[in-house]
Amino acid sequence: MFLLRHGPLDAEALRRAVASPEHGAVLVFHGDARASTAGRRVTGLWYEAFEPMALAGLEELAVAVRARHGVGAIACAPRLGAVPVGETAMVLAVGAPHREAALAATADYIQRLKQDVPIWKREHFEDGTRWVGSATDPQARAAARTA
Amino acid sequence: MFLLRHGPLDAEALRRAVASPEHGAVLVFHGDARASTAGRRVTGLWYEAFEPMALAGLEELAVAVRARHGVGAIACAPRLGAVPVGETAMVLAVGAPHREAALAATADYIQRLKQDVPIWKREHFEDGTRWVGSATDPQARAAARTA
Amino acid sequence: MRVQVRYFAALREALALGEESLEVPPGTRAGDLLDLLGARRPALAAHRAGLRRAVGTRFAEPGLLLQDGDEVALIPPVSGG
Amino acid sequence: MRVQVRYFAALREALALGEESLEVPPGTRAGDLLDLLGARRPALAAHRAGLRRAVGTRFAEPGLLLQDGDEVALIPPVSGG
Repeated sequence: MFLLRHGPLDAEALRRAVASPEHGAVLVFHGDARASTAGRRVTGLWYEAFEPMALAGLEELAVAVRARHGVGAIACAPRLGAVPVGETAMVLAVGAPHREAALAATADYIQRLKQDVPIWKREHFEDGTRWVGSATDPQARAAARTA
Repeated sequence: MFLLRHGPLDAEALRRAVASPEHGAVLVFHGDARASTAGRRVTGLWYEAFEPMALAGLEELAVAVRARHGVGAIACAPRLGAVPVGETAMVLAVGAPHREAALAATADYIQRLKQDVPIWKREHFEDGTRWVGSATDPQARAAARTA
Repeated sequence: MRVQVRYFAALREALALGEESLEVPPGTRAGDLLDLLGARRPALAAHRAGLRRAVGTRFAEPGLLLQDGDEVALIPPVSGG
Repeated sequence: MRVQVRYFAALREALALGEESLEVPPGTRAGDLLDLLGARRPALAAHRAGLRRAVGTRFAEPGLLLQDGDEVALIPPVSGG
């Protein structure tokens, strides 16, 4: 189950999608909108996607991560549009026979998602906004210089 | 929030207990009853606890794991009594500013839980039962010999 | 003095007993209990591997001096939820 | 031949444009597009660092030969959900 939706996410539907009698471990990760980042107060987030490519990317990533970690099922639903502070911006559910594989697959999936799936986050502050990671974002440029 | 209950678990209540505007990562682990173990068909599980010690242990473990991994909140609810195959036997929820700490804390908490919290699992098979890890369980003795 | 001894899981089933009150000499340590119990509970022998003791709700070292009224739990290997 | 070029996120905002149709010579490769666009879209220059290209719904190497009707997306650094 891979979804790109505006509005609140249904984490329980994703959990059910990956649960099975062969899966002793079901891990449900919620990426929630934090009230601050790098010491700066955040007033809300906004997500944009290149939707057909993002959906294809979520599925391809699942195939690769399932094969690498021997997990049985992956479901993922990033939320698009406005996400208020405290609400969930992304749910990832992983079902596996054992917890070690579920944990490793979760870490791996999220890391690749943040590199290779065309979804962009804009942070809103009291005095402005920034596209996270953008070439013209001062924080991203600083991170690139020190990397 | 630490609970020992008979009957189905409320994972959403645990998620809410650890979510906060400072937590960008909320991980909800479900330990579910599998239909097989070591190639043997399982017909159901049964859990027993030394309840006051188990509750104290869940809380102490949370204090230690929070300090070690810098996570903000941990909630855990192992289920007692009969757990049918496919149902959830334990929910652990971890809230942290970032996902790396949430993942590490989840792995650490479960591993220590399985070592140090007095909860016992009995597996039911079509032709018998066993207490997992018991000194008189042939599988546990075999594991100890080869460890 | 008397202590209350509690049994769980495989051990409880092997003994067909959840708990019992035991008269022990003053100066008895947590680690002495199994030997004191051994004669009347021969089924204990098969469960000594990996068995831990708790006094109250905390694991206890074998050297811990027991006190009158202590509740001592014998904890077989756990599987933890 | 013509290709459709799509812009997203910071780049879309910088250009104030979501997509446009572009006439390119036969033999144009994915990696040539930024130079072809540069003259009419000077705001692109500040976004070239980390910019990737996709043709259809897959990332494309700079050497990929474009075909008439291709949809080419310019993908600024993503943050992935």
